[in-house]
Amino acid sequence: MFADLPLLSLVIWVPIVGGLLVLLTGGGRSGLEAKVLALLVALLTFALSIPLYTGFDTATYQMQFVESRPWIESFAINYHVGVDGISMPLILLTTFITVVVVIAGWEVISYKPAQYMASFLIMEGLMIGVFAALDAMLFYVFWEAMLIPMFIVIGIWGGVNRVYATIKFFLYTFLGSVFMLIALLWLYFQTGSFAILDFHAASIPAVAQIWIFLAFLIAFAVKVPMWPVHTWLPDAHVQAPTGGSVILAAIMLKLGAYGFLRFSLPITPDASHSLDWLMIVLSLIAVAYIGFVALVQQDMKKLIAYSSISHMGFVTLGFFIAWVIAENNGSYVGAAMGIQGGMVQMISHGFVSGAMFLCVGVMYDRMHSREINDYGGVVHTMPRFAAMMVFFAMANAGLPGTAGFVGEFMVILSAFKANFWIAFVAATTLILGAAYTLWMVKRVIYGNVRNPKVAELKDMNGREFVVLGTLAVMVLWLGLWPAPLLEVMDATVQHLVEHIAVSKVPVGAM
Amino acid sequence: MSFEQIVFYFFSAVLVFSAGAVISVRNPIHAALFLVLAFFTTAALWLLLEAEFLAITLVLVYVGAVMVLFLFVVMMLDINTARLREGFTRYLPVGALVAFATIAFMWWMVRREEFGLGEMAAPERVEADVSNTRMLGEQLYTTYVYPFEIASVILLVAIVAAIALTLRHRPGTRYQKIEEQVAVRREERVRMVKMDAEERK
Amino acid sequence: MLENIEKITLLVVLAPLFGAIIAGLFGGSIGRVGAHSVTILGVAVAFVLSTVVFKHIAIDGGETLNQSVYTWLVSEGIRFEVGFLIDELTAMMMVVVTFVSLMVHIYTIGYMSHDEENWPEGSLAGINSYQRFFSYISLFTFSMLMLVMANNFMQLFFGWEAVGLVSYLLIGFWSVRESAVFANLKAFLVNRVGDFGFILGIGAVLMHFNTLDYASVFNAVELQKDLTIEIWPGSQWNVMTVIAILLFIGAMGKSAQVPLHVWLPDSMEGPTPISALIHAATMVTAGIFMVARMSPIYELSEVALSFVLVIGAITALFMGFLGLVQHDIKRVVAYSTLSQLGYMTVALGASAYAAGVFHLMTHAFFKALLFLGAGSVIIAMHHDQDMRNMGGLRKYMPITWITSLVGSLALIGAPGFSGFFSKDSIIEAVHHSTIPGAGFAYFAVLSGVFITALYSFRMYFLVFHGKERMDAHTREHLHETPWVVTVPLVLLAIPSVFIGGAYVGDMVFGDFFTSAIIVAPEHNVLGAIDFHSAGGMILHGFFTAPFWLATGGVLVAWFLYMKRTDLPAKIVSLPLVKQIHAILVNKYGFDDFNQLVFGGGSRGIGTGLWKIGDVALIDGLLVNGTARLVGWASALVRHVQSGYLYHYAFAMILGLLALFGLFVFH
Amino acid sequence: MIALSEYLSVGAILFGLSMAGVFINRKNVIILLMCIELMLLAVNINFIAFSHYLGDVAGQIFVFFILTVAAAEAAIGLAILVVLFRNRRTINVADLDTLKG
Amino acid sequence: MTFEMPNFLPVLPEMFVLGMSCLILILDLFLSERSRVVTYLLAQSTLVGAFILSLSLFNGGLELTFSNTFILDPMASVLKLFVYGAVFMVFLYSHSYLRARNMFHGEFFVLGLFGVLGMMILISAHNFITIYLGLELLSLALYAMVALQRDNRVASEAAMKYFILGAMASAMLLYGMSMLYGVTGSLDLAEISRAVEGGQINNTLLVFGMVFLIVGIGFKLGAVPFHMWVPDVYHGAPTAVTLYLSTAPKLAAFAMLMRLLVDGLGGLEAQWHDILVLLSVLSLSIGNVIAIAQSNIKRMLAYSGISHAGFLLLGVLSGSQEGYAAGMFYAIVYVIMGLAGFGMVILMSRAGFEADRLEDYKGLNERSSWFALMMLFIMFSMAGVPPFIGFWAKLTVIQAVVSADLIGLAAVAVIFSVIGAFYYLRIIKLMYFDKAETTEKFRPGSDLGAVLSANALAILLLGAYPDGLMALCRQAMGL
Repeated sequence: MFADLPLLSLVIWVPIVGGLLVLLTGGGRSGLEAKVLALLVALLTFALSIPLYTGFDTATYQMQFVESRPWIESFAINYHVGVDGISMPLILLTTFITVVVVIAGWEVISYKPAQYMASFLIMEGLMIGVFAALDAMLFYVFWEAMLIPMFIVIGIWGGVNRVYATIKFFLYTFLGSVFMLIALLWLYFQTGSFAILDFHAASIPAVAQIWIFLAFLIAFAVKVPMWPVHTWLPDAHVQAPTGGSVILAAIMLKLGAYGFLRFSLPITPDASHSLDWLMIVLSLIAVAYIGFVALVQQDMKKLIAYSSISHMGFVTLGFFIAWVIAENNGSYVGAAMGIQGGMVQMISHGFVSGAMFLCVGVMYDRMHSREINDYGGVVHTMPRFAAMMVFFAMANAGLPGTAGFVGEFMVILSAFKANFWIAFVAATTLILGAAYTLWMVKRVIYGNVRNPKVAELKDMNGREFVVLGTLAVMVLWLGLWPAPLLEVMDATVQHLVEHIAVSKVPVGAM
Repeated sequence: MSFEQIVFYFFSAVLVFSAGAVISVRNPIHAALFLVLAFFTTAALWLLLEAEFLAITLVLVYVGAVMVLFLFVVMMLDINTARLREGFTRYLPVGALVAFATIAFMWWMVRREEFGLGEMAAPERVEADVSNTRMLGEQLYTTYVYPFEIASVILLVAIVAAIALTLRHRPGTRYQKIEEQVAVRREERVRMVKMDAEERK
Repeated sequence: MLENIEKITLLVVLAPLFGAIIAGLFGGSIGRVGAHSVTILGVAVAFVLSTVVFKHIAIDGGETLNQSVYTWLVSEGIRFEVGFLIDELTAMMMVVVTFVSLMVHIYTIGYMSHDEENWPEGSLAGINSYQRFFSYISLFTFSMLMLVMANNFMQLFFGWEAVGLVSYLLIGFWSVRESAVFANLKAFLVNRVGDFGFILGIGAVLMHFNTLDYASVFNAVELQKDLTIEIWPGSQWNVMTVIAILLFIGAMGKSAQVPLHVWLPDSMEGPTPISALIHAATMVTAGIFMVARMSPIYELSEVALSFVLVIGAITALFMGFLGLVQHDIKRVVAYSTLSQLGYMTVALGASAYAAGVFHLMTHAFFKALLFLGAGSVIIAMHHDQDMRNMGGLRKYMPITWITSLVGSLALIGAPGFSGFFSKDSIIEAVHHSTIPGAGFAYFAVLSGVFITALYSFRMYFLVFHGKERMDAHTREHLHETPWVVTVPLVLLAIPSVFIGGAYVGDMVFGDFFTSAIIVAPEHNVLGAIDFHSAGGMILHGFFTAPFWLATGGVLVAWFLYMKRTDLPAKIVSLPLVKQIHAILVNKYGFDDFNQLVFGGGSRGIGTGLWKIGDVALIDGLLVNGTARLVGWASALVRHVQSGYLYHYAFAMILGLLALFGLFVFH
Repeated sequence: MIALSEYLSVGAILFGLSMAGVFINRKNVIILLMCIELMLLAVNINFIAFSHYLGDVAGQIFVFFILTVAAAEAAIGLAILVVLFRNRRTINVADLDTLKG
Repeated sequence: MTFEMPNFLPVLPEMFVLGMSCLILILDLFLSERSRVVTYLLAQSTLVGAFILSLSLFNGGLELTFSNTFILDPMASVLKLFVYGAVFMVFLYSHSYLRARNMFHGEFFVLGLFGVLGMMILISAHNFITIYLGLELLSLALYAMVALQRDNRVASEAAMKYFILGAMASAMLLYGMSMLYGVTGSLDLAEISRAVEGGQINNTLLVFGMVFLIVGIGFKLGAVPFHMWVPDVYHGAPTAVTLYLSTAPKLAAFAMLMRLLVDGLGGLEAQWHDILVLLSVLSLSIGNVIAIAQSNIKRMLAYSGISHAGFLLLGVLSGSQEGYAAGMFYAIVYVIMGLAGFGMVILMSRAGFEADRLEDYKGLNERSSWFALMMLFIMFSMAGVPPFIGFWAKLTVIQAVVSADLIGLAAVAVIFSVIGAFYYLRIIKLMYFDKAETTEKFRPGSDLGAVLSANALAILLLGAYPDGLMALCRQAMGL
């Protein structure tokens, strides 16, 4: 039934067009029309994305649901989309989280709700576009265009210091990606095509690979974000409205990591190999350094933002561990586990961090404060909410049985295979992650009610319960039975490992 | 030194001197007059170069029209002799240095071998019956007819622009509008007023 | 033979989980009775079925069951599964866990019946706290069963963390108390330090065996035993040693071995039933169980065994001392738990796994009994836990008194009581052990006997005998606790007395654990002990040092706390003793040290990295610095655009000159 | 005989001087207009000299057009000057600094 | 001497524009103030007519006429078409602005049309003389237009500055032409090109002359360090004139650059390449950096225009047909964006209110979310963010630079475009994130609003399908 539809295109364009329609409604007096329409569009998109999963052939690493037609013939740029085991789960994550975000913003957003909803829908389409694009230029267009709605979202509906945060966000990421553009153009001249798969196949001299890798690195590292280009994230998160933080943490950060998988690793395997020490060191710094920094944050969102950086450190660690494994063991066995672990970590972090931000949002909507010190004893007034919050905190701390555990577990196992000390530093997250998350929980949820405003809090309403409950189910499901997710990506990751194991430096060349 | 050279160096010297004067005298009227001198000397140089038509044109058009216009504007605007501004002397050395460097460089460039007599010998004098004007005219109306037309448009634009910029309709000015006077009707000028007779006091 | 053993084992696990979910999610609608009925039913089912399984496996000699329930995930062909391995060790643990849990469930009905008083006015969290508590302890039962029944490291870790989670939730159950929420955070974090080692250990296992399945790993250990791993350049470590020590670090966290013991005393902030269940009988023994389960690995590394032995010995001895200076009744029991866990660990280190596990079992009963007895006292004392306010409770609460006495006797190892058998076998085993550290360990466990007796009976005398020191109001209301409290006491007292004698022959000296626990011939210390039956042991017991040491301890306690109650204060004020006492009161300074170095240190590092690294350097210097630089340049260069025509012209000429200079001159 | 370079030198000096006049002069704008005329004059000298020595009449043609344009330019320049003066009652170069930054 | 009848056909559009301009000039005399709209309509129909004529002449071939002083090649045709289009838009945008300021006279349109004629001549020039005359025709019209609002103090100051500097620049251009004439012996571009490539001529002298040419070109394009007039003139001129002067003449300037450096001095590419690198880097840096400090939007857009000139030069300096096509594409795109940008300023202004301070845009989203959105398109497009057309312009240019193996230069360019993004973002910040000083809704005239919307939407739609325009530019460069 779905076979004939251009599913991917629909998933990309339905939200964008829907977003424009929402914008055109103007939202009416209360914005209800805009919200209802936005919800319908988001649900439709989610529904459309489900056949991507059900119709997915897990046995092959080849791109599926491929659509290709010429777009800009002058430069051989095509509208070329498709998914494999790496991108498909991320697309589902995006469509799912967007529904959550739309619901989460339902009655919270009273200023220009139509623009708010439209921004998110358009952003959804663009992000899916990034995941689905198989043409480098198409990828880049989606990649950059995505900044616009996010810029707007943070800037309009953000906190007090939103302007600084959003401009910092924009310029940081913009600066990062322009270098990627140069690298893509260079590759275009080497291969005569903008097709990413052609880039994968191209053989590139070692020195050029290094430069390309670095260009990609700047783009993706900013987005992930990796230390030391991470400082936009806490600011952006803190200032963004809840929905913005959720999208930012749940999906936008994944784009950077996805970029490593789609570009850096397969296009420049030799450079990735020779610079893997750098990536590993940066990842470990993210895990440990940022873990410590998260510990002392007084602002809940900032804390979760730092924890996101720390968790994303696992993703990059998992991706770049392969060669150390190969050097120490003589084979790439174990590398796929690292990459898969990183992938799982991406998905799970999408749910968990999104849920954490939503939790903070629930409190913020009532108290208009994110300061940990303003809270304390929330459990006494919002017990149901507290249960949710503790659950997600545990997931954030990587408790087995929740989604947060799976990825970290796999990456640590894989890292051990590479080197004891890498695993050692990575595993400190068990302590640090628990420390900063639970210390916050202790100060916010537990204890006595000190602030009279806390005493007047009302527990979650039905909408909030649905949002968090859905996420809780996902977190639990992914923690208890991640096998389906792994199955989807297995063939692709295996192929990726085989691919990066082979040098792309032309024979006889430097 | 041949006569030609004497003439050349004399007029060149006067030209350079008057150019220097143009940029340095305080009174704009003096400057304009030095400019006139510069035009005259230039015309003389052009005559040496056998460009008779242009030399005459320069005198007629520039000295006769353009410079008069300049003087006219100077007079009309009643501009005081400018005071030397503060900073003029302060920055003068820098300015002079740059000016000197520029001139020196350009001079050095044009005094190269390529422009010497060895590379570019002076052409033979043309016969007296060859008309420079005719030669120019022939070219102007055949090969360069297109630029010629453009030049005319440029002049048109200059006229339009000058008028548009400076022509002012003074609101207080009164004109006699004959057609209105002719077309006037009685009702417009005469108003019949009905009044009760006033009692004589 | 049992037909449906697979389904039964699954049911054992799921029954408590079901109870927990019902009580947890629908606690509000089903009410208190509903909640405790459903959870008790669940645990009771689990207990009954566990005994069935136990009978099948341990008594009827059924096949060891190794079953997979479902595949958690597959990566690179490595299957991570959830599954059960049921052998004698597991079966025993299942019975112990479900039995103690059942007792605690019943006991809780009484203990928590007035829980609403513990919550502040208007706290919504207090409304269904009773139901929630039941949900938690059932959930704990589930988690603990998952832990002990695991057939692979992944699930072991799952259970390991899950019990930690429930422990966290229960320690902080009275979330209004700052000390409770501090204690639960501390417990979780210290446990995480252990887990840190544990997960690395799992990593090491996976690296060298490419599987996490117990059976496959244990089958392969022989082949891998000589492998080495380079931890830092130039130092080769035996893989088995690395794995064993890393895993043991996990055990140190969970089983509260020095220096990761600090959380356990604080965990007494939780309600007493969970102190009994989690922090005495079951969860804290998970580490012991784990090491016993991993005996094939530990046997291959003498280094690791020595390490285990020494850590255990230190814990056994030094934690006992701390019990001497505590005034909080639960804390005394807690330190005794620490000390007993040390004994078990010593047994593991001495390769007397069976003795360790045996002590685990007996300890589960009598320590649960002691805790519940203490809880009973606390109920009677209206939640006053200070022993200085007690005394003479014997006549008010006879059942509690008797059962507590039984528990204390079992604890100090009075011959004939179950604790005697287990503890004596450990002491004997250590005596026979020859690995490095065994001498110290022997000294430690022997001294420990005296200490144990001393603090146990100090507590006993202070609580049940002597002057009644409580205030008048409390005294008026003193009475025996209701049946739901006393019945579990009685039911626990029975095994506390008898279980040791009944099983010591089989479990310690017999071949009960042969399929579950592997002991290398050269480490077979239990085999070296020359008596093999309960009766023989009792007879022998009267002539050994431990007996006399214990008796001495009891007598000293009697003398100090019954006869000359003024003496303790005087002794403490003696010059040297005073300092020692101060050290003991400060718990050797572990807490202060951790607070200062780890707590303060990591906050300091965090603040430093944040303020200097992120805020000052990256943001201040690089990010905003660049922005400022651009802004500054902008403001500066802007002045070139001065508005003066001659400057503009000058700029053009300069540009021209520059082009001359750069391009015409070459 | 006078070498081409002599004429070119005169042109160069004249051009340089008048260029310098534009930025050295801080008096009134009308002198700037005169400097422009001088610059064009210098260019014209160049063209005519080249035309003469190359024996090519095109240079003179160009000069013809330059003269025309220069006249037009002068007209417009003066017109702007008049407008300026009417608006500000000054044509002092140093006073023209409303627009800057 | 025989006079060969030149082929008038390629010059038809020029003749038409000239004729119509003269007609309008005369007709305007007889029109009353109220029927002045006829002038406007005639001017617009002139552009439409010229458009149709040029389009019908656009056949991809190359034609020289009037003794090779005039050339009609695809580049000329395409550029002319866009010049008409741009000026058409300028007139559309300006008429209500002019009306509100009592400037709605024939002169504006006539001078505008003469300017168009100048641009056409410049674009089609194939001889130093025609280049110079075209340039002057354009410049004279522009000088006059800047001063056209006679009672405007700043406008007259701007006009004076523009005039002096412009005249100086054309004098320098002429000096360069004279030197090149002297060493090559011809004024015809093709012959100069032949002479240069013949290699007989001393390189130093050629470069000496060329430097002067580049000063002239740089001035017209507004490239640093010959840019000083740009901010003052853009700022001081009435917005309608700024709109005119910042858009279409850039196309002519691009053509001039191409004619002189590529058609004429193609043999000196190695030399002018280096000079253009310097100019473009300077333009990118100075333009973007100073723009940050501006508080006047016209001035800010002026500096942004300087940086855009730097980008345009990047395309040309890569020295390939692709690069020229990229430069041309960039110029056209810049014109489209500039029209929209200054158009927005016009749209926001009303009688007695110029809307040229940045603060005037505060809270525009609250006052009119539609036009805020349009301005957002424009700003992001100028910043080079996809999916807007400005991105593709930057992309093609950088692509050309990368293809010439000038990766470092590409890196510099993108870094400055990131710095530049800041001030565009600031406008968006003002519109969206700041509170409006007045709550009064912003409702511009529907016709003007429609024009601007169409212009801004074109920026978006061309961004979605840039291929047509790109292909056109490539076709114009013979690709």
